[in-house]
Amino acid sequence: MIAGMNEKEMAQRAAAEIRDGDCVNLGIGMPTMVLDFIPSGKTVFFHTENGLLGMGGFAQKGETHPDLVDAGKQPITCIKGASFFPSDISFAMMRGGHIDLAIMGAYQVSEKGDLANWTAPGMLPSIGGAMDIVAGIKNIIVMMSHTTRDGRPKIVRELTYPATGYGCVSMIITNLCVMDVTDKGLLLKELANGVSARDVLSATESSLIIPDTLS
Amino acid sequence: MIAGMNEKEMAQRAAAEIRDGDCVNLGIGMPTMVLDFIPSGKTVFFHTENGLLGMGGFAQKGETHPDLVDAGKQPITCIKGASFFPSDISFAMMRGGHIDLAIMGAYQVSEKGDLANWTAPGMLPSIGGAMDIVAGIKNIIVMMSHTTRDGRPKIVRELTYPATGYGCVSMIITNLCVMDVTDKGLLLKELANGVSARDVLSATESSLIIPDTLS
Amino acid sequence: MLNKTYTSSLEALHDVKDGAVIMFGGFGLAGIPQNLIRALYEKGTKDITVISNNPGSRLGDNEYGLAILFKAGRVKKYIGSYPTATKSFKELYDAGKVGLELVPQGTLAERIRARGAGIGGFYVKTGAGTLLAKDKESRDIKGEQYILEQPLGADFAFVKAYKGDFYGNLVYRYTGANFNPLMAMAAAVTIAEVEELVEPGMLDPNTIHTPGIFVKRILKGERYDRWYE
Amino acid sequence: MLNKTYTSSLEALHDVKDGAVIMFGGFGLAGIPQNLIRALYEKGTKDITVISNNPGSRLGDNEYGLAILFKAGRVKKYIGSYPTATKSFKELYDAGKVGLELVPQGTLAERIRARGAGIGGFYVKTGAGTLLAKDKESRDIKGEQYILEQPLGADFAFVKAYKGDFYGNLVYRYTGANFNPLMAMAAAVTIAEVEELVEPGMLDPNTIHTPGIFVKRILKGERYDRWYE
Repeated sequence: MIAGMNEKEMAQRAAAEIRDGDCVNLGIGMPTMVLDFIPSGKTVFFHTENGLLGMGGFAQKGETHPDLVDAGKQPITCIKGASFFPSDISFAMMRGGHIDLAIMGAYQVSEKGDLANWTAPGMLPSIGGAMDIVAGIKNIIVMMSHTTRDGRPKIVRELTYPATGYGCVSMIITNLCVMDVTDKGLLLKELANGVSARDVLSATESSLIIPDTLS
Repeated sequence: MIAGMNEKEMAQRAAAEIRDGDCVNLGIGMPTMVLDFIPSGKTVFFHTENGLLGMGGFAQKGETHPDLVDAGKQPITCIKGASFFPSDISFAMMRGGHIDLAIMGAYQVSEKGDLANWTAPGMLPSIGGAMDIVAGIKNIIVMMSHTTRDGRPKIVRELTYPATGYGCVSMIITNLCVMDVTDKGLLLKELANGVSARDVLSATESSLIIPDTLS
Repeated sequence: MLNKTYTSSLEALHDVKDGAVIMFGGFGLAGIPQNLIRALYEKGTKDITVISNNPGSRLGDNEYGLAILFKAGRVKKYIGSYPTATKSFKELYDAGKVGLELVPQGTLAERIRARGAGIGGFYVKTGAGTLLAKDKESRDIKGEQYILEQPLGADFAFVKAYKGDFYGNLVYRYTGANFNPLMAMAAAVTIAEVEELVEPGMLDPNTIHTPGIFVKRILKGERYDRWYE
Repeated sequence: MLNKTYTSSLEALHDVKDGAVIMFGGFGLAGIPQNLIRALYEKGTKDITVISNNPGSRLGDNEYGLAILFKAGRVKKYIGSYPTATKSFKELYDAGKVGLELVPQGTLAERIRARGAGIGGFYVKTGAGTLLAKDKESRDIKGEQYILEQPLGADFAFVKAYKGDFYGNLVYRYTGANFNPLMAMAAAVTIAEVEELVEPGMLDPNTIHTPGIFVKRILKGERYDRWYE
């Protein structure tokens, strides 16, 4: 099995999509690692659904507070210029289109940019803020392993898991590659070191648009 | 023309309806005089639609602030335990049924408790918070002169002016009398000094229920 | 001479009956009314419907907050957004012993606010076309699909704030606000526990997050656990 | 190195064009963006649609705030709740020279918030069965009549706060908040004027009323008139 990028490299790649001044929602799990890769000189406001814009890094021992946590319930810090607010305002920021970018995990993404990341057969379903995020934030980057633990493709023709939203994903970053979701289908944009377009194709169920430069 | 109660007496009578701890919205004009008649020992929270619960009296010269006014745009003060909030929360208090009582003026009240107090033929219409108040506050007391300046009845069978709300008024306090709006019609409850039930009847278009004690 | 103060959590719950529908503020363990939850557990109230973002929260091998009510079998139904991380809920759910109404988090917040603000229902894109919209009315608005969501209220709201005064004015801190100010607006009886209870006039009226009008009872919480080092 | 600061009101309005739809915070004269209003007047922008609770306000024999724009014939249409007290509006309206959409005040606030929060529409009892519900869809909810209200947005929102920082975080004072925090959420471009402009970190993050995400430009107001003695 081809390794490609590790999680830190994927987080760094995702961080490169963030512009100066952006407000960015980070999903729980792998996306929180993006916090560590913001180039100095950029002011980025990380949004956490539980009511903070301007999340800092994770809190160290001795600086934690039980009422200061992120969406994954981990103790965090905040930056100068941060603000706290209740849940209705937090989701108004998302639903109302005020957040520039969300970076989140996924179980499956379809070639049309449909997303599944909240439940699967036999699983206790949990939705959290995922449906609100995809309904309101225009730019959604999915960060995930290219295949499941047992090697099945997660980038598929049609979702087989229940959808979180339709046509909502704009970019997919996996350990193998970076793809853009376009009107014409999935466009292979970058390959991880040591990964070929053929490797990506064989690990992907949906069809791909592969530019000459990468084939 | 019979005088009956003056405006201060009417305000005092309205104030007697307020219970300890009540949150009370005061309309602009005559109702603001109610502020002066709260018995000591009662804690009353006066609500003003522009974002204050716990209005105090009018501000004296030297204690005014351009950003501290009541619904009539007059400079006011606030009591200990007051709170300021934006317009959506102010109207959530009304529409959501959290305010105990509103005291407002009227052009007309019908015998079913329908209210008209926002426009009349030939007038530039202005609604302010009146429709929100009557939609959300269960207990509405109207304080008004019993007749128009030219002597026509303001308590009518059917509204001839456009309605603010239907079946929303619970009590009417005029210079002549106090009435309850009941399922059976308007019940004459109290007469002003020197006013007879006959006086009230002749100044009123709608039918009245007059208890033996007052007839 | 109004004073909404109660001297203990248990006393503040005197009229909470079996079968009550109760909203609990908090996200994970941040801003949960931990004293009221413990008192409700001690009181033994059962057949509760719980409305809360999470049904308790896990830290290491232990579960805290609402989890004690689920574990003790006191809850009939849970309405919220994220139960997965709570093992004691999952066990009951897998055994068919507890009902579940799953609501997207933003829609949950907005439905609760709608009840508090006298809104009869509202349209959102969130969830349109998904399993969670199954029995919901949908509507095309300017070429996009929206679904109709209903207001959500309760018999009681248990909320937690950092500071409060005798009139029920509340101030939150950090991410401790979350659902608390919304739930405070949406229940027939809102009971607030606070870390510091002060006299009216001690809180700056410009910084009050929940005006006292929304709060019927207030008390100083008996004990505040800190779960992180 | 984000900084949303502008050095003058006029500069902050550089891209406001004739025909713009603009929301103005304030209630009477409390919390109005008086410097932005003056700058818009100086700029000469015309055919404006004004969304504001009042079209200016009268004190004694003079009218202040938005009244200068109405008097100068710059306004095509007014959307708000209470124009009566403003004589300069009344004259234009009686002459058929300005459009009017009258909206109950609470519905106005909620429609603006709805636009900011991505709500597609909502039901209220306010106004049901009255002239103001004339062309509105109505719906029976649990035996009561509700009407459907639409979100209300704008090209620009001009808001005023007491304090703000370079990121656009805002703090209001007294009854100066009113429509300002709602309008800040509902426009394509929100421009805030403040009495005191400070560096990020100088405002307590727990007491910020409008998070900077809603504000695109911020400036220290040139002059604050006090209208009362």
